[in-house]
Amino acid sequence: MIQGIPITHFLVVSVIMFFVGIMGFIIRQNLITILLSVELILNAVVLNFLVFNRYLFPHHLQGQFFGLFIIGVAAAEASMAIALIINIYRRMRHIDPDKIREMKY
Amino acid sequence: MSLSEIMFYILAAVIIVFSILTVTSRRVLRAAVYLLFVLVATAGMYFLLNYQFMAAVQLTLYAGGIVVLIIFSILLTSHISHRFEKPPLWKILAGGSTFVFGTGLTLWVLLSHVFTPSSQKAMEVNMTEIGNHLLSLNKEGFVLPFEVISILLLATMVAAIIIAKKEDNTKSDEI
Amino acid sequence: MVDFSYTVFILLIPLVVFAITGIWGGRWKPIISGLLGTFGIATIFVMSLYTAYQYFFVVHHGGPYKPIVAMNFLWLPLTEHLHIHMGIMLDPISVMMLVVVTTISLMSHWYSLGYMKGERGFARYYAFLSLFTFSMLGLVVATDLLQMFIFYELVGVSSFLLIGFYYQKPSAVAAAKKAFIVTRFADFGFLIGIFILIYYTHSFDFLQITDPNTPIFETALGKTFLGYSALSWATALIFMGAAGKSAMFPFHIWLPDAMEGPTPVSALIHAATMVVAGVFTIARLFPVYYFFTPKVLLMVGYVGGFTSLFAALIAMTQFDIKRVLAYSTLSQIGYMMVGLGVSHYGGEEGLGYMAAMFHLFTHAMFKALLFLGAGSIIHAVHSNLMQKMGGLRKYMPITHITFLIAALAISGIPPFAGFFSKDEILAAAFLHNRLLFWVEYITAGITAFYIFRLYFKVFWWKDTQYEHTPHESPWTMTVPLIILATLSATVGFVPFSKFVSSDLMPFEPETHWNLVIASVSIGLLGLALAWLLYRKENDLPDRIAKALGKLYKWTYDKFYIDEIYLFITKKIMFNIIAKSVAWFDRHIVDGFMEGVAVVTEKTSEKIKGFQSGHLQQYAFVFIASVIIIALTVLYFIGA
Amino acid sequence: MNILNLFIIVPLLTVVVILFSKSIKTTRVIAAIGMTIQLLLASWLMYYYLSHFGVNDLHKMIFVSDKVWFPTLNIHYAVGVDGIAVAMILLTAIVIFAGVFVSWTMENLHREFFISLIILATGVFGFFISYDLFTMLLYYELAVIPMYLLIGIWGSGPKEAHAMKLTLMLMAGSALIIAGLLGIYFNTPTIDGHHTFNMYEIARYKIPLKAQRLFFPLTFVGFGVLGALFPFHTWSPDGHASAPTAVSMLHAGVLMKLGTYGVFRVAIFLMPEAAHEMGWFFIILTATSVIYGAFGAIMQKDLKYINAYSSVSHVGMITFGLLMMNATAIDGAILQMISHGIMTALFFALIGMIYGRTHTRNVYEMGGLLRVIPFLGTMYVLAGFASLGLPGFSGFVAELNIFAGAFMHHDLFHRVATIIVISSIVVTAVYILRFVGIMLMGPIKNEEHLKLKDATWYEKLSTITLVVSMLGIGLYPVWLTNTILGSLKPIMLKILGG
Amino acid sequence: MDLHSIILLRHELLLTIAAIGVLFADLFVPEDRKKSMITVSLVVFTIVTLVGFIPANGGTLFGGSFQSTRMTDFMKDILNLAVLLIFLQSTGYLSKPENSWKVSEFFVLIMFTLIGMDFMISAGDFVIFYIGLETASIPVAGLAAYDRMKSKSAEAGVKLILLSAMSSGVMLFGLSLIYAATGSIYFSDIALQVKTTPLIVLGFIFFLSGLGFKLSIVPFHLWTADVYEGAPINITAFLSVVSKGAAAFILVIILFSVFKNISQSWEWILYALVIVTITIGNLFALRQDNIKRFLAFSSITQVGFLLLGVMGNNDIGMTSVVYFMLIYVFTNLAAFGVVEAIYNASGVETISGYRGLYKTNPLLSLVMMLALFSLAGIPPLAGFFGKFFLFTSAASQGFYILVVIAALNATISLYYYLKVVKAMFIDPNDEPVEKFRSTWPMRISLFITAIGIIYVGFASNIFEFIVSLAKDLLH
Repeated sequence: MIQGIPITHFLVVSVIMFFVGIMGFIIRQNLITILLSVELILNAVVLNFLVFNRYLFPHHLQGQFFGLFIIGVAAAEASMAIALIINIYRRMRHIDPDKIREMKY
Repeated sequence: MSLSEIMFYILAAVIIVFSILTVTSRRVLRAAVYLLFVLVATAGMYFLLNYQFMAAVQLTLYAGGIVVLIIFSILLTSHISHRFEKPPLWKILAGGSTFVFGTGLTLWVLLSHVFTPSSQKAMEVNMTEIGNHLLSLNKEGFVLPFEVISILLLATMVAAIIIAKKEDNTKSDEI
Repeated sequence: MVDFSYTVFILLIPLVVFAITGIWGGRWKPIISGLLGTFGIATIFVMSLYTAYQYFFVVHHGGPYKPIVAMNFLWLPLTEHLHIHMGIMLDPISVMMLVVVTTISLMSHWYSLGYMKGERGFARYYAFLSLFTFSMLGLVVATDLLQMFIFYELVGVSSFLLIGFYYQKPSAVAAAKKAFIVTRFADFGFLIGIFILIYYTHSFDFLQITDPNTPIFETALGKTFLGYSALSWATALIFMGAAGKSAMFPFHIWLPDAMEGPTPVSALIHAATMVVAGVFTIARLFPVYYFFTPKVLLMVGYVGGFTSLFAALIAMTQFDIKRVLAYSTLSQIGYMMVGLGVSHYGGEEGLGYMAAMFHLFTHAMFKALLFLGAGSIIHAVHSNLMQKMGGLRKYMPITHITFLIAALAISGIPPFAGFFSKDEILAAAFLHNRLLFWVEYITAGITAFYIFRLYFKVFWWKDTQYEHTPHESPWTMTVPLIILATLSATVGFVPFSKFVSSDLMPFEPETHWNLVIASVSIGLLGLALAWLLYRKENDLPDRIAKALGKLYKWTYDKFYIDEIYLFITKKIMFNIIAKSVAWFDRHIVDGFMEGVAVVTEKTSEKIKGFQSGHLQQYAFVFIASVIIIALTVLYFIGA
Repeated sequence: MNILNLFIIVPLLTVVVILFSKSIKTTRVIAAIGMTIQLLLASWLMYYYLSHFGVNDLHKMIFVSDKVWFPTLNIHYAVGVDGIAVAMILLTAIVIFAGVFVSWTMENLHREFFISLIILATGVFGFFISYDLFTMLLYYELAVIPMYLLIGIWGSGPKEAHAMKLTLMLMAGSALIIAGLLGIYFNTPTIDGHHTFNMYEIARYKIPLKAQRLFFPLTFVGFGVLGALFPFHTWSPDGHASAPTAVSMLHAGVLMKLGTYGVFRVAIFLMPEAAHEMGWFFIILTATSVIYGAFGAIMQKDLKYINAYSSVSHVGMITFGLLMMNATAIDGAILQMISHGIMTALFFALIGMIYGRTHTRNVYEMGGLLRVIPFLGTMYVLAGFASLGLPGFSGFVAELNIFAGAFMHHDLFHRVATIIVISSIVVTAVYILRFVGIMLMGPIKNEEHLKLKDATWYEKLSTITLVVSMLGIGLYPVWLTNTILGSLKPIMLKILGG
Repeated sequence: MDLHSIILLRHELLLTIAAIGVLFADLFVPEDRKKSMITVSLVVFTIVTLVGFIPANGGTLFGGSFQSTRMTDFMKDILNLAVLLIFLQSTGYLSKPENSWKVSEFFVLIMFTLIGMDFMISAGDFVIFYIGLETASIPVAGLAAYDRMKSKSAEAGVKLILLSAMSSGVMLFGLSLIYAATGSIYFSDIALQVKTTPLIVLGFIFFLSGLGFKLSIVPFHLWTADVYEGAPINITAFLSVVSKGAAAFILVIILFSVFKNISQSWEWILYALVIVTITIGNLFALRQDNIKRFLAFSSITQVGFLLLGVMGNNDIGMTSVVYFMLIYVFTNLAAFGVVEAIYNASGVETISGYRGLYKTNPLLSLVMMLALFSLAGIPPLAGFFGKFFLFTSAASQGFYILVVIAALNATISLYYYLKVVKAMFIDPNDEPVEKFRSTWPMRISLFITAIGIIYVGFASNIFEFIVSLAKDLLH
């Protein structure tokens, strides 16, 4: 833990980052930027875990490892997503989420 | 105000500002770069928190790996100069309101919760410890997730290949 | 003690005959069915006479005539204590009715052999006649009210079947329906009456409830509703049933229409037997009425009196001979009701009771005779209408003479049967209720007038030119006429009060000579008036009718009672209630159920926008839901 | 093996054999043989019951066998019958027997038709033989669902929509039943704390009144939907009108009785306190059904609609009788179940036969048919008489019991309701005679009808079976009432004992 | 690693060996003979499935991270069985020329996914749970886009991966909050610490939404229909049966053991979710013509029913859920099998295209009817039993009104199931799907599912067996 900085300050940062990610997911006009938003979300979560671990339960490393694995999974997720986005681009020549609505109702 | 405090606030500001820029910039490549900044700043946070290993992972895997991957894909799918249209109003309203309410709700809960910082002795986070934990079969050991995630990565690879592989019998695009 | 259990065959034989002719009748020659039926009835006629002999002269010689339950078996247990039995109870009136029913039935069967010859459905006709006979006999020997009710229904349905015998004639169908439905409506009252009785007394056995000293009515008398005791309501409702069967006002409308049936049927059912079932019912329950609900008994009398006058008035104006007779029947049954209504209990006081039964007895003979005679005429002329008749005495002497005897009998001219019974009713009314006496007295005159109007118009009036010269009916028809004429002329001399009385004790009625003279004279007056007006063709009757104007028209149109009924059934029941129920069911009730389906479909269509296919909207819904759920839950856990 | 299981096994075997049938000729013969065996079994069962229990004997369940099925939930496969069930089984056997013969010339997809029909009957038999609530529910729904196919495939008119309406409304009813049964299951305060679906076990305890107040209406309405309880009856006219003849027969004749039987066995028997307390509301509904159905019938044109509304009225009388909560009225109600079952089956059979000849069901297009098809006409008239409650037919006995029992209720409200219900006999007479008059009597309206042929042997067989059953009860009802009243004794103890 | 651990891990190890074995074997098969991999994979997986049935007692490994109980083994067996059926059904599809080069990958990916699920089911901490979950979902996104030449398939893949990433983000955020409040990621430790505080409840709701996404509980379900419609039928079947089954099971475990202390809260949340899930699923299913989309919404409704069992919060509840899953495997796979067979033969995948099917393909129609009736809960088919026990479970906690609502909704669901039946049996059609013969593996799978649909309901011993497993697990 860092002297002088209460845990809540960290949390404000992570929470804002998290919801900015969510917001980005909703408003972006491009699949890749949506993916970027997802990365923000995951990043915020990782930060959360680390902060909690450090401030509240410094005697073990569970939070840290959880964060570690999240990063690993995020990498897999991102690569899968990119493969799929490129696949979409090949099919449709665009990656605009507003137009990827062949299936609905 | 100590150095670490100053560092923290700078990093926090960077994270918040660039997060917002990431999701508002209308040039996709810039957004990716802003994300990179955020990720790097987060790594800085990890340093502050004394998680050097995590910071390193963050920098290599996230900032180095994922973002680069993303940038490649951006280059594949968009023109650099391309600015996309402004999001329609409903998206802005929807996104904005979720942001406001979500942040409000979560922060309200988090800030009203009394966190009691632990007085227990902090565990040394050095590479040996991490290695031990990663290979330990007992509680607090993470060998199993480690193995499973390898399967996950393998599976992702296979899956990505069948998606992305060019087919011989089909006329492929210029990609 | 004589064993009466053989009487069960009196019921069983017609039932078996019905079943046999009903099922196989169509396969063999029609006449076999006719003969089978006739011989069956002849057998039970003999048995009935034997029973009467045994009952009156052997078992209870000289009275008192205690009821005998000849046979009884459990038919349906209603509750632990209340069981419906099917049985045979013999007492003076039921034995009398056995004789009457079998006699008239035999005559009708016999007569029909000629009258119905060559008709399509001859076997069916005889099957139905047997069914009716069975039902009627079952009714008269009933041991309890519910048995009576059951046979009420059965005679109702036999009547329906027989009225509708010519089922391809729309008017016959309509008449049959009308008869059944009107009596059904009355039976509805009857049934409720019975239920009220059961509810308070837990008994519907005749032996129990007709005991004058019975204590079982106490609770029923204690409870009142609208100022009358529960028992009064029960007996009044039972009278409603009786009025329906006996076609008392306002249930009389079915009877004239019922003349659509074959004439022997009219003679049997709608003149002699079934229509007096109501009278019989009141007589059966007489002690209940007299001792516990005298007001209702008085009402019976007034209804009877009104009906008799009312029907007699209408009878004066009708031209269909069977209709005239039908209204005459109404009128005569009214007499019987008056007799019961004014009667007291015991000996001379109970003269009305005895007279009513006596009139029932004699009326059966002469009215059956009138109908069969009318049938004979119709058979010859092929029409029901007086306008198409006239001068028939030359062509049909036997019919003419027998008809005249019957007419004299109904007019109350001595020494014919009607005189004795009617005179006793008048006497009873005179003793106990002057108003009813005057009503009946006037009616007696009108009766003589309309019956002789009929007689003269048919047999005298003018010499009509017939397309086919009418000729006398075959012997199968005339013999019953002669037998009945003999009976009509003679049965008046039966010392009826020796056998039938309100308290089961024989008595000797006084003769009121002044009343005798008065009643004979009013009868003769009516006869004379008819003679004056209708002996020869003239236009006086028409002029009188014109002079009476509206009054005549109203009477001719039967005071528009039919129209009122039509209004109630067609307009209110069908058009207003049934149509609106049908509409309500289709549009409101079913509409609601359909509406649920439609609303579901519509909602489904309306909310399809949620599934827009839009990735980011999905995300928004996801997050928004999470936030909403979180807010709600946090609110509830009181954070 | 328990003899009652034969009632399930025989139809199932029949179904299996029919699967291998090639032509309509073999199919119908197999079906007829199976259902004849079924009828014989049912008759034997009735005979056995009558010969073992006199009027004053203590009536017990017979052929009881109880196998644990799902031990954890204490669900059993429990079969056993009392007199009431025996009577209902006999009814079912009679109607399905007649139904097979009515469908003698069902050419289209004959195997499927007979299989569905027999499965339907199996469900009904199963429902009547079991006394474990779960098993009952299982059979109940089993009986309901083949209706959809039977109406949808072999029906007439707007059959799909009507089949759908019928199925959905009935299944919605069974949704309520499920909740009700579970409520009963969990709220029975058994001594050992083991919940049970065993009806007789549950009957030994008093379900708390608070629970009864919720679950009585649920089960009552749930079963009531199948019993065409106003205002949930609208499936009945449409469904019956569209269904093929045998299905209408079975449905109106037997299936609707499942509803009323359920009302009796589950709602009233297990929760008598609530039935006493809330009965008034349902009495209003049922009395409305009675009158409303009768008036609804008057203005109909389609023969099947007429009979369907008439069924609403008559079946309303059953539930009405049940709600009166005394032995006489309930006895009457059960008699009415049987009586109406046979009578309405006869009606529908005849309507089907007449329709098969005239190709119309509109009464106003027919007339004077009695002359050309005297046998069918006469049978129709007899059915009509039975319907309007003429003595000698079963309907009278039943209605008399219901009315008498209902009128003996000490509460004035009940008696007034009874009077209203009794008035329906007049309305019934009106519409029955009206339509008999229009259709069978009067002059012949359509020259084509002069060429019609009267009944064939199989038509005669099925109608005569039904008429004879009606008369058998109507002329001498004591054998049946003794059976029912005897079996009612223990039930009444529960209902009245509170 | 001793023998005991190997036995405990047998499902996962076998699957790993099988998957990697197939992957390697594929290297040695020439391009033009890839089809033979179908047989190889089928044989291998059949062995895996059969071996899985070898009974063994439970135990924990890795300091509590991996919990194997007889119940989890059984659940894994169910999943194996389901996957085996899907494999059998997919042979026709995979034999198509355009798929021949990626046959092995199909099997391998599904097996990898299955490994993920097995770990998820056996998870003793949230890390394993999370990684298992992701292993079970990321490759599926690739599989959803398996028909990569079809734009629908591509769309399905991208929608699935992005939304699932976001939902797991939300779930992780929730987990982080729970971690903050309890100081552990181990189930057993958390269970002791959980109480009704805003932090935990908020974390729980975030967590639940993530799991709800996998289970497609309304309102987290929106991806379901689109992905089901776009993905190849086998993958749709896999998603709707296997993924969902695993998720439902772990939901039960987590709710019953980890969050037992705040059951007051989650019961009411589930109460609302059940109602909206069933209702919305129904309302959308009503209007569908595409059979896959139709089955998607139907499966949403089925999940709603499944949650009723979860609300029981006792061993009956758990039993009813597992039992229902077992039945659901047979029922839904029967339906998907028929859809697949028809699609492969004629390309028809709309309900209106099924008109008159009974005339040409009676057996398939009958299997479909059995499946639909079982889904609708019509006795004597297994679905009736499954649904009834779910209702029983909810009623055992006194949620009678909920049972009424659910049962009434079951009626609505019957409406649209009957619509399909109507199309097949009643509606006339001039050009019905032509008569065809399906492949032998498909027939075998349909036969097995049909037997399952008919038999499992009556088989009280199966139910009782699950009860004993649930008792083992929960007490």
